[in-house]
Amino acid sequence: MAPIVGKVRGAANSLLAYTTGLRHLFHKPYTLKFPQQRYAVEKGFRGRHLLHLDRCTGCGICAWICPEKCITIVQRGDRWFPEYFYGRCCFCHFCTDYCPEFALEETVEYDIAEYTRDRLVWSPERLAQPPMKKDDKYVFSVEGRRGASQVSELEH
Amino acid sequence: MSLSHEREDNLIKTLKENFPTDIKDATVMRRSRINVTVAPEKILDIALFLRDKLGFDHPTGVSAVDYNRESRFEIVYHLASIANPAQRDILINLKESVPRNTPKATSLVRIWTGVENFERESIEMFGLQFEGHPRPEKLFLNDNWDGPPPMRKEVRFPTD
Amino acid sequence: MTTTDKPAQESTLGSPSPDEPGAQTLTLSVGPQHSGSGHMRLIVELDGDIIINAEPDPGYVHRGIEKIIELRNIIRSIPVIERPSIIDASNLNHAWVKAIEELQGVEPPARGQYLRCLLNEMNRIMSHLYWLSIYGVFLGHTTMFMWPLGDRELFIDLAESLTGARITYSYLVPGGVRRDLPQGFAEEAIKRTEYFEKRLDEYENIFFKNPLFTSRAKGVGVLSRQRAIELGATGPTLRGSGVEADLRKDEPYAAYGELDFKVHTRPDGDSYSRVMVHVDEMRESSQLIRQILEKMPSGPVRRKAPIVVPRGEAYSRVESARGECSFYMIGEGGDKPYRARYITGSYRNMAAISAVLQGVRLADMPTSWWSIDYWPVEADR
Amino acid sequence: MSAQKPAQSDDPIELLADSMNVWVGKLSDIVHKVIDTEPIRNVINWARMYSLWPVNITTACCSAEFGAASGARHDLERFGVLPYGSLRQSDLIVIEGTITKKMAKRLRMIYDQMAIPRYVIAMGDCAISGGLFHDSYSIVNGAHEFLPVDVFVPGCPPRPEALEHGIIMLQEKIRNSKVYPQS
Repeated sequence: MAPIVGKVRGAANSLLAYTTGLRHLFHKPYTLKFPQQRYAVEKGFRGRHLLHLDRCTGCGICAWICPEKCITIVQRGDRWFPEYFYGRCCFCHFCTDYCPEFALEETVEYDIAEYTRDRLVWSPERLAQPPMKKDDKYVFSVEGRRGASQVSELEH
Repeated sequence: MSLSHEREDNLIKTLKENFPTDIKDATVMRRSRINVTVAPEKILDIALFLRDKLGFDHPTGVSAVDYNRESRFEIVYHLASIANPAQRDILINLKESVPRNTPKATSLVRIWTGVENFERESIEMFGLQFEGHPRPEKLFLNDNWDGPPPMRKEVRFPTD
Repeated sequence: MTTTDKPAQESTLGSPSPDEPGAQTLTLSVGPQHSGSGHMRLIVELDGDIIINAEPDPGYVHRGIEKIIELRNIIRSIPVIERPSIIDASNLNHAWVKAIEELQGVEPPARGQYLRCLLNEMNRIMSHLYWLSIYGVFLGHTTMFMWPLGDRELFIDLAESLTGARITYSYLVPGGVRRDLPQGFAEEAIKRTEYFEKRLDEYENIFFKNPLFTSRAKGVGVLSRQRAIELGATGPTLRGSGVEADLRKDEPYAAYGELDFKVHTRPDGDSYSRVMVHVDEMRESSQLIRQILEKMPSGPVRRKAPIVVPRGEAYSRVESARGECSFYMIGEGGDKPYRARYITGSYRNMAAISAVLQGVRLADMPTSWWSIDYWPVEADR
Repeated sequence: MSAQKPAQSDDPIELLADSMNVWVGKLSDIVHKVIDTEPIRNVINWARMYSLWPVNITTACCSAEFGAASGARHDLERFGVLPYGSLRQSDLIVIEGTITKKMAKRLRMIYDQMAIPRYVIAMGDCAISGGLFHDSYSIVNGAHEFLPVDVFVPGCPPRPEALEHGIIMLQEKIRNSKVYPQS
């Protein structure tokens, strides 16, 4: 008797698994199609740095606190600025926290891949450029009756 | 916090009563943390007593510390108890010192099986020798590093 | 090739009588380039397809963290401390700052403690979900890979809005935390945890009751209660063997003393119980997140703490997702510790791998050892 | 017999075979040139671009984000990136994080066993320069020291989107590359 009960229960549980999975065929899409649709990274995300050249005094506290020594202080005319090697930066932004002049800022730019290593060295001038505007921002919503899905930020 | 260290004091008292000469030093570091320094020759007996009589049934780790200025290594067994629910939070640091030029100690694998990997790590990182260890081989540094034991203080690496 | 002066039996491999048990064994090396091993190697000795002995060969990710943190000051060490288990970064970071705070005698403000617990619990869910998805890979169950990873992203979004990074937060610093709660965090978190609990019911239907899973996990890779304690196993592995040990209860730290939660155990000690302990813990953590947000006090989140390790010793223990994570720190008064011993949950559970794998069939090997929740990076440090 | 050089054979069949070898070599050069012309090259590169199967090796902790990128939200299979078990059939190594000296040997072995064309993405700081562990005793400071790296994706770890961006860049590189890199 007992083996039959076990078999029936197993079959019922298999069926349950199938129905649970199949129900999700009718859910809204969850995958972000990346280059076209981007996740709306919020302000405060620790992406690459933005350097305010006018505020920076070149004191070097950022280079001192940096866990990886990815910052070198370079000379421009008679002033000194940090230069970042993004092949080593871990985006902890302790430099931003510890900057006494608030010359550093987090930006939401994260796609900074390069073909060569030396292109990953960001000079102060390059750091001072504001990040590029990216459109088509999407967020995720769990409110729908049919599970979590991605929705455009404008609709949300 | 001015909490009384009653449990900790009782443990130390029991230890000192049973091993009056072998325990060199026993202090309460802070709440539920006890340091016990023992003579290296007697560590097996004390460990057995801790395990069987006081219920410290598992190790949470073994550390080795290189005091190169005092020319000694300190081996610290961190012991905790599961069997005795009243002292689950108590952690005993069982310490012994070995001289730096002949770093030989007794392995406690036969008391706590769990210390095997930790002792192996101390062997490769500090160059210690554990007598009675079933597998005194390298654990992590096999193929990785064949210089002197890297965690010793005199081993320096190009750094900032 | 012809052998002239040797008897014929000796030219064949192994012993001449293959019927004898244990006479013919085969040693296999599984990993590191293997979909069932992760960043480590398992040296497996087989008799037929039964594993007689399995030795883990760690060290593929050994990065010498203990040496590195002796050479950097305590703030600069924080990202290094997190890296062994970036899927569980906050808990490891907590052990580090707890050791420093014990030495400094600094007590973070109440709100800081609650925020720490909040991130810890989110991290526990994320870590368990990641672990579950890899379990799906090892089972060959693609849905089990996709769903937990998809739901993990919901918590990653929350953590990102709180800390500013997806998984490597560097959020806990000595004296408190770096940022306060952002606008609208609580509402979104409550919505998402409620949704997640509904999802866990669905998981139950599709994975944990599924014969595909139960037949491969029940009764496989048994670790008895006595053996688990002896080997020093910790975390879900220990609780899966029926031991009710959880540092959040046994030695309440941060705000855990004021929170109400249960420690989940399963008595059997097989792969199935270890998996179910993880699932129960996720449900409990999800509930805890709502409770923390409800009880969250107001006030500052960070207290000033100097960059200094005072003279003395401290031993901090934290219940991370994979078990007890502890730091044994010796300070000398400088800005770096003299010695900081770093023992993680996976490192302690490493001893359990051989114990679990003995007597298991080779086909059950990945699912058995992964149920220990052994993350090689965390063990190697 | 002289040890330096095999003597010229008088056998006419061997002479014929030698000249045949020359002919075959010339022919393969011509075939290479034909294949490298614009329309055929585009088709081959198109096929290579969208079937980048990475090897199933994880060097360190960036594998968590690689897993997230393969997961439901980001789904690397949209780019034809499907982690695969067999070395011989894969085209891509994504170096996911710190390379220890122990792992570096295995990584080089894996690279040597893969069939041409093969591509390497260095994911994360540790694979680019050693990152947080650059002064450790047991690691290699960057994959470029022993492997030709095509794309560097910085981040510690990079967001899954950043990895996807790196893969798009690699596809762009393949689109503009020759079919036979040596010729």
